[in-house]
Amino acid sequence: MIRVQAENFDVGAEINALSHGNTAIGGICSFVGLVRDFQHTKEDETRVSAMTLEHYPGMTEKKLEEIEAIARDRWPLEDVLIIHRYGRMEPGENIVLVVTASAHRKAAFESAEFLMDFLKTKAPFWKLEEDDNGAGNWVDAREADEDAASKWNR
Amino acid sequence: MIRVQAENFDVGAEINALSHGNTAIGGICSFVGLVRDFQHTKEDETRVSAMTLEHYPGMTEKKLEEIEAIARDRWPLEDVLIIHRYGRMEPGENIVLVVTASAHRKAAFESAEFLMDFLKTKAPFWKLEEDDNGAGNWVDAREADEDAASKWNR
Amino acid sequence: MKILYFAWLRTTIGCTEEEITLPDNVTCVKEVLNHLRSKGGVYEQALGEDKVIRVALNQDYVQDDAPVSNNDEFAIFPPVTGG
Amino acid sequence: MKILYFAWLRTTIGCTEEEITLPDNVTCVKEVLNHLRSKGGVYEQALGEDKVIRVALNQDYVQDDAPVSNNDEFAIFPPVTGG
Repeated sequence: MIRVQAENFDVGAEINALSHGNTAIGGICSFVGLVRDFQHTKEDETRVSAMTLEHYPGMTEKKLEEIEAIARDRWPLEDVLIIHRYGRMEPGENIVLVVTASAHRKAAFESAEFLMDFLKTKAPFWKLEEDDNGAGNWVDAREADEDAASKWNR
Repeated sequence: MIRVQAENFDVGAEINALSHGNTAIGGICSFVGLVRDFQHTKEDETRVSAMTLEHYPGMTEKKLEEIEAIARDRWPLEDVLIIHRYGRMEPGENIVLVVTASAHRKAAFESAEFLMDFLKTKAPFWKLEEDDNGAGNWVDAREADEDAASKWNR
Repeated sequence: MKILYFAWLRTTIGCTEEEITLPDNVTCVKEVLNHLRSKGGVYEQALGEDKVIRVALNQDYVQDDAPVSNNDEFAIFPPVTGG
Repeated sequence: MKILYFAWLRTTIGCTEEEITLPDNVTCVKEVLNHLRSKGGVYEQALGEDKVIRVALNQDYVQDDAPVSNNDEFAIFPPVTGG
């Protein structure tokens, strides 16, 4: 299941709801991404005070559904949940959640990592960071994310 | 932090508590292992009706603390939680939980998988399965678990 | 054709969405980009050869040589940074 | 020396924990196992050469040649199956 929403979500409640009552599940892996209050470099101590995630309504849902289908095709999964927020968020807030449930530990771990790697490189979201000087900066894509995603093609 | 306990735990509440208020955390990975109601083979449709986890009090805590220390040494982690139950559990019940929090997604995923692989091969727990015929069987160690753990030495 | 802009392409061009009619000689993605660039000003600035952009046609990623028509939804945006 | 048994070793030998005094010629892990095996019966059955067992000395995994003393806690168990 996928959800694209502006509202926050309760990580614990989502995980608890997903596992409930299915005794074929042997393991549930989850990953939640949060807004970090990080300083850019040692020299530039500016911290992120908030960020806004822009997205492409319609294409976002389509891509998340495709990514879920690929994961289900590739691993024996009992259940999959992807939630991705858009809009303005402050440090400590949830951005994204993936949860995968499988009979097997390795399938749960691998598919959750796959989902995150693909979200990072395929889902049409763009981060605009506001620093504590009030400036807004569009975040550049990271080559490391492309590398992480490309390993699943091997 | 590690906990060895007979009581069940609330996965969602544990994850929510761990993340609370630390804005250096960019990602939290969790894995929960549950008792499966699985049939042993296609020919033998006997299902597991419950299992009892025996452990070695004292050594268990020592090994979990060692495993946590290795993970913290190897990855930049903001927080680590390991909970492992012992005693009798029925299908659908939680057995084990690991949660790792880091600034970085890859560190959170890798360290959680490492913790599970090491728990499987180093933590002194032994599973006694009861099948629906009332028979009790000590579960054999799986070679696949040893293989999974050994990859972290590469 | 409906053109959508996202992230810094949207803020540079100053427009979220616009409707254009394709000239007859514009038949693929690369030609749409050249056509927009030929409008000069902020278009030239946003779509310059030095810029790294992605195109989605009807909400799927496409390459430069994908064929286009006036009924398509054509989105231009930077590499994604969600997750 | 305190000897602890877990899982099927416990159920086969029928004992959770016992105290033994090491003979002078028993100075390493392998010799403790041989000493116990020499008691015959369920000990021989549980500790036979065909059995896969692990030993922890004072709650750390050890190899066959690790030195032992009467003050040690010596645990015998099958490969672990938790997690």
